[in-house]
Amino acid sequence: MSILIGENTRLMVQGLGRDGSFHAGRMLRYGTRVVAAVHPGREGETYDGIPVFNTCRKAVEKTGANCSVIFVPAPFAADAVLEGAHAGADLVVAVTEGIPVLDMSRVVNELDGMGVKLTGPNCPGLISPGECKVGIMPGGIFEPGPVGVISRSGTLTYEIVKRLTAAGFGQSTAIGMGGDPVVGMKYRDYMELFAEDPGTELVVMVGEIGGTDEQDAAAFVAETFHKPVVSYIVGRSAPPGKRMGHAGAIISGVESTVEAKVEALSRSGIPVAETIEEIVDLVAAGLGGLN
Amino acid sequence: MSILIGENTRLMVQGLGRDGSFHAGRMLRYGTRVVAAVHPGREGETYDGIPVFNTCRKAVEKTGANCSVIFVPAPFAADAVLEGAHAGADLVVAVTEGIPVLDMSRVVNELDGMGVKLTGPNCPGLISPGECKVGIMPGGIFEPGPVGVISRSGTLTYEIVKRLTAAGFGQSTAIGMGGDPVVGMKYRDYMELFAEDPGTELVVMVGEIGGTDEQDAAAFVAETFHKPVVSYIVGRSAPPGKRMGHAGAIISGVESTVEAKVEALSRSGIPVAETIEEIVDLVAAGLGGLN
Amino acid sequence: MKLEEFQAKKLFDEHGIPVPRGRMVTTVSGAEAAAEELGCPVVVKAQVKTGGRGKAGGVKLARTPREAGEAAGKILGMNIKGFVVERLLVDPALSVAGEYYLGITVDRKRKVPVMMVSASGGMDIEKVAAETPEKIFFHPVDPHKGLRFFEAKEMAFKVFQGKKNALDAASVMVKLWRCMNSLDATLVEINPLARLEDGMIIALDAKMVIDDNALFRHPDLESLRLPSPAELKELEARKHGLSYVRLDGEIGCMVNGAGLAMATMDVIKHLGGTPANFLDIGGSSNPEKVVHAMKLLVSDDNVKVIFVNVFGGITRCDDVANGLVKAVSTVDLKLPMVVRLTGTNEVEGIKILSEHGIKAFGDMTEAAREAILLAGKGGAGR
Amino acid sequence: MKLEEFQAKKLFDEHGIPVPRGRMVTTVSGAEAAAEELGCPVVVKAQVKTGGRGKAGGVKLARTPREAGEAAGKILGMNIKGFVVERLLVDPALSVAGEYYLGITVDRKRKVPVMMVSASGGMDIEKVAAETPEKIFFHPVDPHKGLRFFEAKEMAFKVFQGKKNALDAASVMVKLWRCMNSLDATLVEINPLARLEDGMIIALDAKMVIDDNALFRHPDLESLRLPSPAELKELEARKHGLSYVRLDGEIGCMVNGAGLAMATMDVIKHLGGTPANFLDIGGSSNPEKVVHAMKLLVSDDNVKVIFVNVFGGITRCDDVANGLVKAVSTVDLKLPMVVRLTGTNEVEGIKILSEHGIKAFGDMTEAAREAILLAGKGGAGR
Repeated sequence: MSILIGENTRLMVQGLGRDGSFHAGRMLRYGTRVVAAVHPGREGETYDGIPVFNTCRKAVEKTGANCSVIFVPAPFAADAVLEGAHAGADLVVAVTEGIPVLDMSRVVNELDGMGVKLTGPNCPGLISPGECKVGIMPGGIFEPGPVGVISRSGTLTYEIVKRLTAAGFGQSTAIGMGGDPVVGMKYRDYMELFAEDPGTELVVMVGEIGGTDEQDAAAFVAETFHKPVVSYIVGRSAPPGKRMGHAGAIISGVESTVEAKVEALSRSGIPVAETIEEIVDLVAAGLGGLN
Repeated sequence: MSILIGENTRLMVQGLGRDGSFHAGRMLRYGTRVVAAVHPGREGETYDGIPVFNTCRKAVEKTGANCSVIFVPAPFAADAVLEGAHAGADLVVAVTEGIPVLDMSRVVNELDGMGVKLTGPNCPGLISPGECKVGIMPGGIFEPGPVGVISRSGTLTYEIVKRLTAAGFGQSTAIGMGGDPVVGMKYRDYMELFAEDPGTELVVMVGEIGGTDEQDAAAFVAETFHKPVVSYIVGRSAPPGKRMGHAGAIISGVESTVEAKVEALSRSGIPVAETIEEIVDLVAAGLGGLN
Repeated sequence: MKLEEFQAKKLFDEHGIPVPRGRMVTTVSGAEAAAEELGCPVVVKAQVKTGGRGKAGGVKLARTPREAGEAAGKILGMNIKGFVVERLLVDPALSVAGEYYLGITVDRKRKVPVMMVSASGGMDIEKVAAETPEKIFFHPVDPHKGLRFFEAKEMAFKVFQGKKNALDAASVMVKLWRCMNSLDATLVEINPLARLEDGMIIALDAKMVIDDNALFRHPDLESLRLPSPAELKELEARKHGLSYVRLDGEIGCMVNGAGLAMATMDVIKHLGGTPANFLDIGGSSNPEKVVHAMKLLVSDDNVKVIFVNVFGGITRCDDVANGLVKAVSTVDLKLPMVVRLTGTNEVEGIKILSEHGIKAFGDMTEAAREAILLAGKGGAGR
Repeated sequence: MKLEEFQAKKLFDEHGIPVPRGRMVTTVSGAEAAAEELGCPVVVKAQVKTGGRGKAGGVKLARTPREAGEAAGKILGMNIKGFVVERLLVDPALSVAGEYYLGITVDRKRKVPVMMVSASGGMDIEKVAAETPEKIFFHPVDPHKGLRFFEAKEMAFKVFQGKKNALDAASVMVKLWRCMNSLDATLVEINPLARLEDGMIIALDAKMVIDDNALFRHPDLESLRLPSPAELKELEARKHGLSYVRLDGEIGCMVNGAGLAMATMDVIKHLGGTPANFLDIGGSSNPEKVVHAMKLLVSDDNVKVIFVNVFGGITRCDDVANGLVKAVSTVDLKLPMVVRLTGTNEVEGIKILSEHGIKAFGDMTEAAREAILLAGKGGAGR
């Protein structure tokens, strides 16, 4: 079982550049139903057997695509997200890195108003092992299983998932939510979905220094999330950002250090791993506690 | 009985300039519950017994105002409409003339999204005779009665209402919807409300050359409006606009001449008066036919 | 405020829309020099704020500077739908491979700007709209979010062939919207938007109307006003808060409110008279306005009788009466005048008039009959 | 891209926000001349891209041009939180009647820009936020509709007394938002926004951060980049697609992905080592990147061992291996190197390394232990 993506996902790939075309093939071979690609001027062609269209609207009309993944270069990526959403995608996954933050603020708000879900930008995407991959993760390290994974990072997620898989803990769905200041869904949005997913028995939450998403998630878990959650936060030895102005500090109201996050998580009853190795132990304990 | 405004209307007046202050007093004396005035820098004062506030938000908080009328000068009027709506007015009446059309396009769309009703701009407002007046009409010519009046014009409405009143046909609510290219509610919006109002037995629709509002209203009446409607259209001898570009003609798709409107109305079974005098006869016939 | 083609093209250019590098000239020698400078062939185009210029002979191709001068000689001074040609645009003649239509205007019904695009550009787009409406694509523009590139792209791929053409056209669409929005235009139109043989997408014509009500935000645009003599009079009226359009009849009308003004003209015509103008003195009570309005009416030689029709609302009848008394003496009125006065402060107004020997009617139809009767006696008072 | 005060003030000024008419200078004599020209008293202010400048002695009042020169002499060359002062802003000293705080930044949580206003302006606004948060008013800005005047007015009347002050402040708010939006800033801040004794509302300080990702839309702003030596190195890294921040440790890290890079630093520290830097080589497979990254690491004298930690995803291990082989020979690497390589094309990558005598670890913790061990032997290889 899984959330957001699975057997019913009909994916269109926006942007057949170097990365887009490479990963279109990878996703296809992983088993994802990649039904369309969108690249202006190439309508009528096929790529790796996938029909190509000039616009998302045409792609959705002709193929019934309901999900989109964005590989369009940063200056055009915000527009591409809107195009996918307005054409009819229920979920847009923006892999692209480097989109201006005010563009994303506008896009995220517009998608919220439309009821379209967004993962990313600047993210590795999502994978429901054995069922469907929408993004750029190396599929081989994932296995189906009961653990939901939500992370702000890409390669760190792989690091953790590899250990989980090696220890016999497969994943229901693993998500890289993206590392930008403004992203679509966050921990608590995914947790709401994991709460309803019978295939997910435990959630691993991988956080990092900066922002207060982890604190918000901790509060949400304490209030309404009834499955075990295990956490890991990186950035203890990260260099402090040379901060400019006070607005950021005023707005968050709380500290965005690792210590502050760990404290909030602990207060909400979420165990926090000290090391990557310890994550596996906590997962084992969490799942063991269920039986 | 009436629509939109009545005993439950709690009015705030935005803009205590020359016109705003004059008409605040006139509305008050007509019997309207003018509960607040909004004029930056004058909070704490009263005008004609009406408490003045710096902002609509404060006015609504302190007085429970639920309706607003705008006398703010044109360059600031669109912003004033938004202020009234966001502060909590359910109905905003914009008397101000000369608001830029793209501003109004933005405002009307925003108010639609919020579910706030707008009459005007560039309109004389609304009156439910004997109950409430929100606008600038001379109250003396109106009498309570069964006739709803919707017009794109101000003084022409007075001309017609004076004759209706003289002939013994009072009004439920009379509305000047405004003469600008983009206005809030239009004929059919008001007719939907008149349809539900037990106090309204017949509607007089006063139109003029330009646009296709009358045709739209005619179609609506033919389909779903079951009370008698009487119409009058001015502008037969108006100078033809020296039109520039084709976009307007392409967009409307139909002619906006008096003849085209009269034809559409007649096709929908709505009698059209040839002269102002004839309106009274048609109303008499329409109401007579009811008994 | 309507702009002439050369002005609109300059603004389009400033917003990144490709336009030909033409020259505006006002003389035959200027046209010859422009043709010399630009290189022939050129197109010599009358600058008038109305459509139908091509059919009226206001656009001519010239293969030599001398031909450009000849064309200019023919077009300058031409009267096109009431506009006398004073200015010409000399544009290089380009090799056109395809003509498209692109326009954005505010749709009264949808209440938002709507973009229209068609592969059937050129002269007869209204005919296309009437006969084959499926050839025109419409796209409403969210006035807050603006026209986005993906929307333009969707439209462009319906109408333009090939990646480069479609993306270039989409870019023009987005820039045209930005031009409209940033300058508060109520209409921007390119007809034809041409595809040249070298593959370029370019605006061969340009129409633009700026929202008069938004000029306070664009004081620099005010200098673009190039009124024709008729417009000059309307503009002068506008300055005094009056809305005036001259017609050819005999009865000079002064009314408060556009709807009542039209109703007044209609009743005059219905009863067999001819209105000399549309004149709305608007909704304020300033006696000076009445004086200005009277001056405007008597400046028209066709006018044989003055017909004042006021229904007081915001406008107070006593103010109008005072204004009329002042106006009559100021302009030394020799023409007969019929006054209808009712509404707010009616009693006071009528008293003022009668003290100065001016009779007032209560009913507009009766008053109109009297005005027509006096007009029939034709200039007797002159 | 962080701007210095004098740059931000210029951009604020271009957007209609009142700022003092100061001069940027780089020398003592320049400061004296500026004070002479502006008229004394003046304020001499260090231009550094960090807060806490005032407390560090980087802002001085001068009553004469000579004092201005003396102040400049003291401040130039000062090291404020790692920034060496090279530029000064000489501003006229104004008579301040009240100090307010005004800032807009993008709120990660609300996902929109949020404006903050407080009557408690001046140095300690973060203390105000922590201790008396009710003194700060927040207003989220709809990123499509922008900050409207009525919203600014509502905020202004909460904080400013009197019609003129409130409306002037509201106008500054709207202009500050427009400045932020039109230049793609992620932060704009005025602290203090001052009310002068003559009643004027004016920005006495200005902070602004431009979104690096949006600079493609503002090529003209690129010239405002005035990097400090440390920033220059980070900037050079950025040009090659690398994200680099120097620290003071011994183990030079090269990692793909920011999260894994932080985890690598954490594990080093957890095991008793000290990371020399944060270095994210990002997610592409270009071997040249690895070479540049290696050059960056060996340019730091503190580094005693190189630790490469790569988990292939988009990044392919064989590409990284090829890059490492090339890098080792290019920079003639004398330092010990520990490589951990796993993920996409792992087998191919490890084969390439072993052919060149480089051992690769599979587990990052093991690899980190080895790196710390080698660092302990300290520069033995040098």
